[in-house]
Amino acid sequence: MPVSTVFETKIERVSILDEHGNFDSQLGEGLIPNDDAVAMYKHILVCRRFDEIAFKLQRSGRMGTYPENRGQEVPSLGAAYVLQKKDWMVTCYRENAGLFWRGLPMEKILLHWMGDERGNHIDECNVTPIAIAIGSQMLHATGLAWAGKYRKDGSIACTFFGDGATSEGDFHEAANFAANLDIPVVFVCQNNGWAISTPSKIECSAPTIAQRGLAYGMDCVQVDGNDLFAMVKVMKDATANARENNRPTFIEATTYRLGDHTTADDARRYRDTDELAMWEKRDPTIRLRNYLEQKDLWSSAKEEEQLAFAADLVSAVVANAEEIDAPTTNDIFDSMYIGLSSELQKQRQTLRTSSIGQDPSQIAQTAKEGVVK
Amino acid sequence: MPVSTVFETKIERVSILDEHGNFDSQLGEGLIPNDDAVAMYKHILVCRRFDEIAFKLQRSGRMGTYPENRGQEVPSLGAAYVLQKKDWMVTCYRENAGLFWRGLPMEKILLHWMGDERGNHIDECNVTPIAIAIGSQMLHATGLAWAGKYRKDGSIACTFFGDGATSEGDFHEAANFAANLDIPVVFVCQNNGWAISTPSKIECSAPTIAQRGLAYGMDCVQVDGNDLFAMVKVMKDATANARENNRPTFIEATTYRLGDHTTADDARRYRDTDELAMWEKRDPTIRLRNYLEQKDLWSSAKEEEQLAFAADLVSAVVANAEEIDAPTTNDIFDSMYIGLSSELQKQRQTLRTSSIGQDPSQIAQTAKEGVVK
Amino acid sequence: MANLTLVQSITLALIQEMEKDERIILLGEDIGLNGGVFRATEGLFQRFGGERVVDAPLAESGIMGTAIGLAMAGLRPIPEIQFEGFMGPAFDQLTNQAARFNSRTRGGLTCPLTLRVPVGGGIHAPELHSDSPEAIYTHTPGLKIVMPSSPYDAKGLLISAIRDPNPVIFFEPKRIYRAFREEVPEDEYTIPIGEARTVCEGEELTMVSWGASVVQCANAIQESGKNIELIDLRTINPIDMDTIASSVQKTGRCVIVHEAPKTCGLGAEIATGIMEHCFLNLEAPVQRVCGFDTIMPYYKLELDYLPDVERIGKAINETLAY
Amino acid sequence: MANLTLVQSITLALIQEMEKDERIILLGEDIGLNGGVFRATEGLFQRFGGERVVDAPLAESGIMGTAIGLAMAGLRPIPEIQFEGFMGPAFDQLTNQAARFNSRTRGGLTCPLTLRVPVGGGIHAPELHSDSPEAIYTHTPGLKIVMPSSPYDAKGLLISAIRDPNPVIFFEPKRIYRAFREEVPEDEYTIPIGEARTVCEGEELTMVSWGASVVQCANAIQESGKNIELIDLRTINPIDMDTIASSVQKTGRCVIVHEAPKTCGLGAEIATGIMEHCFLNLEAPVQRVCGFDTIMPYYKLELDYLPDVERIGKAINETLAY
Ligand SMILES: Cc1ncc(C[n+]2csc(CCOP(=O)(O)OP(=O)(O)O)c2C)c(N)n1
Ligand SMILES: Cc1ncc(C[n+]2csc(CCOP(=O)(O)OP(=O)(O)O)c2C)c(N)n1
Ligand SMILES: [Mg+2]
Ligand SMILES: [Mg+2]
Repeated sequence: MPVSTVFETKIERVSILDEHGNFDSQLGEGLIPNDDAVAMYKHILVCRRFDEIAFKLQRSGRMGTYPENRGQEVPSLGAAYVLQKKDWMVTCYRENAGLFWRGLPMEKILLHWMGDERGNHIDECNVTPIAIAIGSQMLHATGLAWAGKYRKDGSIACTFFGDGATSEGDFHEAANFAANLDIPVVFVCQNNGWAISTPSKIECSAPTIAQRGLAYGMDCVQVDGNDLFAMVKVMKDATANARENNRPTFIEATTYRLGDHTTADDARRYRDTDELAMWEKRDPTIRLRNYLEQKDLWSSAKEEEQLAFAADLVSAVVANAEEIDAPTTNDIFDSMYIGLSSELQKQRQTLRTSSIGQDPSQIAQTAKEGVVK
Repeated sequence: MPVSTVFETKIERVSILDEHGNFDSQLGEGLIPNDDAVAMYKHILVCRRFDEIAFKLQRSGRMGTYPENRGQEVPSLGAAYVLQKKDWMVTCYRENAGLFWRGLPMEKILLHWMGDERGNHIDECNVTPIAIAIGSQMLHATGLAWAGKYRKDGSIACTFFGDGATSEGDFHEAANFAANLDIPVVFVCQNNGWAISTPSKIECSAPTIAQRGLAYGMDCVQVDGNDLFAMVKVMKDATANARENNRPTFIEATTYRLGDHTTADDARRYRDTDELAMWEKRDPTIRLRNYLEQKDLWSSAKEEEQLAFAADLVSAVVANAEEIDAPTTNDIFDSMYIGLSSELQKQRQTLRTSSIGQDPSQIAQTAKEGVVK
Repeated sequence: MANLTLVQSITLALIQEMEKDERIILLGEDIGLNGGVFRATEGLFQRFGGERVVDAPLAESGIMGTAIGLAMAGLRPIPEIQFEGFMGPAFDQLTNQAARFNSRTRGGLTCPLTLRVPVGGGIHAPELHSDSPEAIYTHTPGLKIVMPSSPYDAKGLLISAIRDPNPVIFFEPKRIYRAFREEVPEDEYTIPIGEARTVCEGEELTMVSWGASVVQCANAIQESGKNIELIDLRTINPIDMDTIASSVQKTGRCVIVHEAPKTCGLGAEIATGIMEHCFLNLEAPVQRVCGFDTIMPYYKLELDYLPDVERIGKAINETLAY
Repeated sequence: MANLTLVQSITLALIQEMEKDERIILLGEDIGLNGGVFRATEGLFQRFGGERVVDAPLAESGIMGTAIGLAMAGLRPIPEIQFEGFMGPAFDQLTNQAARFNSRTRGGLTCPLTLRVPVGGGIHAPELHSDSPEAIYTHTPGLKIVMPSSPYDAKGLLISAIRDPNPVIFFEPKRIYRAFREEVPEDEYTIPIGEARTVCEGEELTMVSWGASVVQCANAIQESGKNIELIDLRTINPIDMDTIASSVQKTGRCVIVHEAPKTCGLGAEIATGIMEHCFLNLEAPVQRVCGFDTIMPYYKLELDYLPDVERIGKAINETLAY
């Protein structure tokens, strides 16, 4: 046989609750108990409020650059809902919804964007801090999951990244290590169509980003990333695959950022308003609210109540973040190493790097006082 | 539709002249004119001799580390046969057969492994020097091909690398740039089963390495890398795809290194003798010689004649390489920059980096002679 | 003449060189329609088209490595890395490939490219947006490194960098991208790579700095009221030791100011160079006012980290009193 | 006690620590069945199994980045990079991630890992197998760096590095992997990170070096017949300036010897440190005998590049005569 087929595959897209309100009961029934669906909807409203206020804090000069999460709440929330406490969640910067669900105090995220490392000191749950260097965090997830496998403690890791991040070599290495060494990681790509101003076709011109995973012989799937049910479904499959078989899965969650890239960006420079309008209709909150209302689980009254609750909650969070004592210059030094070198102790004490300050005994002496070599 | 198929594909393997002597005339007939087939067979015999002698040069202390090419001649040779003069060939270190076919003087390769940069100064043809840093060269190929596209001069690039190299992030970035920016490169992975002692399953656990290319939406194909006809066939398709459509192709050529990784390696530490024995039967020279003999294009007499020719040729090459004047210390400096800084000129002149040598006017003065500040 | 900011002056230099030389091609993240996150390539996509102003995938090694290929093929690529903190993924291609091609091929293949990178702190940016890695690349033979501190120098140095046949890193001190304006000639001019600029002359002490810190130094000198000679390095590799040494031979004292951490920073090299060239002239140890040996902190504390007028002033006083 | 080479001493330290501490896991290219290309992990795969001695894919960033994850999870990974020339692809994970985690999380997440890397020239190896990048990582706050020059120190320093709660680079001078043997105690012992070793005492001049160059220095001192104090840094970051300064305060003269290029090398930092601490004691400028500001040449010329007894001898004489 001169030409034979050595590999054959297809990639599926999972959608359960679509933007037109269609709900696939075969896949979706019983997937998320009603109470949980309500709780998650309420959570998204809180996250929206947080996002809005964070944006305003930046605009009014009370915070630095901030990346709006609006529109992309579902992938990280659906994942966090499925993950267990012992698992690691290794995120980028558009996963507030999942992180808050997991128990990360909301003020930590504000502190981070207020330019304060203490926002990254997280004791509450197994999450890594916001990853600014695009592509850097996935390898950490692979390592964290590897440790769980080594220890046989049943923990896995789930990592999030954007479409742009899949262009980085580190993505490739993280996925390749996981696949070849049988490491239980779930890779969730939030394909929001853009990497700052760069359309995702420049990041990945293949028909799907999901097929990135084929390179590693990994299970891969595309999911409607604005569909909470579908997201939960693929996460359940992926985490089972990780926990039972030590196998990674690659999930492409298609979604959209409804805001600018960050507060330093102006998306109107590069993005069609039509495109934005189309995606506004696919907003995950709309379909989820309709679903809940149809099931009589939600109402306008409840909506108002929750919006008020969210406003209060977020105000309190902002107050917490703003009331924290300013960091001190010592903080620059104190966690540089576990155990400071004598040189760093000197720099910390004197806040000096300059030569003469190095040896105080010499400051007194001056050449003019007649130094002889 | 809750679950829909969003991508479907398969990967084919091309084989024309297999190790049992089967020749697929539908694909193979007229692919390589008889004269060319004979010339390439003769060329491989020269390369084999070169390899043998290079190995001995190392063993007798006349050369540094050398990576044997034996067994892997076909992929680079088949590619070089198809490429045009204006194209770039961007290789690693097991592509002597293709490089020599392309016109690279054989002594250049010896000089390189003799620890002499002059072996990398290549005016004869568009090839880059041996790439020691695994994975580093593919991006250069993408850049070189990009330049051809930008200039519209019809040139493309073809780059070679091993199975191990596909684990490096730079491979991913090179392929991704090529696919997304429509750059005419051909990626040829020589999958020889091993990366030093690491089996290719640790480098890529997917069923094929060819499917690496699916991640980029690239055409990809697997080919019997010990089959000159199949290699020429897939290269013709890939170069046409590049030249006509500016599209990259990923070719996995399955082959085997019959020797150790390099002269510094001992493959018996990690490799089954059975495996080696199996691949010795698949040696590309055996099937090619049989093919030519069946067509009455070759004979034992010709074989002997060519072996003698090869021996003489390689002796002359070795003599050339060994007779070259030793490099001078100045060479370290002269091509550091185009235009030497005054500091480097000083270092070149004095062969000193030391402080006092920096300012000769101060050497004379000594503290003992009574220096006053 | 136009009254331009530093970033405008860079845009002007790019436009003028691109109009003259078809071999120039720009590649980087978001440099196209968006004009770059600092707007340094504003309008270039519209003017020169997508073939010459290329939005690259989000992959710094890819940007650097393909630029090497473009350069070896005879083009004059100008890759951009969005922030110096993201040079990490490009490190291998930059230091082990771009910097070495000419040497390892004994002149057979060259890498005439100019890597543009915004550098330094002080703009209230997130993590990894405020570093000063110039010493690392100065320790890498094969690269030239340039960092202007004024709009005028920016244009002249960028043109020199683009025309230089070697790989050049053009660091852009982002803190002063828009801090002030200066008259910048419309006509082309070059500033030679390798020549420092004496910003002001003085007799009592030499101060050496580069990039955004030059502004801090000038302020500190003014406040001190002392007679200080300020040297703006402009080129970081090769260092213009002649200019520095002549000055210190005259003044006998020197303070070096930079943002990067102290240990193994460029300050050490310059101080040692001064010891080598001016040992018998030195009246006081050379002082380094620079970043601490710590990670650049997030922005709440960044001004504690960066050398400021107060710290520089102290160093002036102590060095003069020595 | 056993009479061991440096590389054997490393293997011994790894075995002993792995037996004690289940959290240790080794990862790197060809470190398993093959025992590493220098055989530093010989027999470990057989002894500890494939779960603890892991052949990694050929991807240095992957090795470094997954090691960070392993460390943050509470394990004690010991990644290996096969040659220092291949640290390039790992640079970003090493300097921007491993080095920063403790600081950026204000102690929330730590990176207790030991990165083993063979370093330096002199073994007739191909390109990128002979470099000395220690200054680059010394300029990177957050890392500790160690480089032994003897079998005895190798074991004690490696154990300290493994037990250190910070990320440590353990550079192994490959030129002296098997150059000589030394008695190495079977029992465990540690050598504190941050303490230099005075190899021999002397009054006329201080010589500072590290790694394989220490051997060259010792030979040069013997040949010179002078009364020279030789300090082996052992730890490169943090530098033990106290030991160096005390010595130079006594001798008034200093020669620093290293393989890396001169400009912005560690020699500059040490020379500047000496000027800072011993300005009034210095009788001659500190000299640097080191690599030229060029790429390390291929092996035909490598001995021209590396500091040797002759060049060191010249520096001794000139410094003493000054
Ligand atoms: C290594 C690196 N390169 C560049 C940047 C600058 N940058 C910040 S966000 C971003 C785009 C990220 O796109 P994507 O991964 O799709 O995530 P998204 O912002 O769309 O969620 C870029 C280029 C960075 N932070 N890190
Ligand atoms: C970046 C880098 N890492 C590690 C090495 C050491 N090394 C040299 S060859 C090799 C294996 C290469 O395997 P592969 O790519 O399959 O090519 P092959 O030797 O099998 O032809 C390794 C690990 C290197 N040269 N470069
Ligand atoms: Mg995106
Ligand atoms: Mg291989």
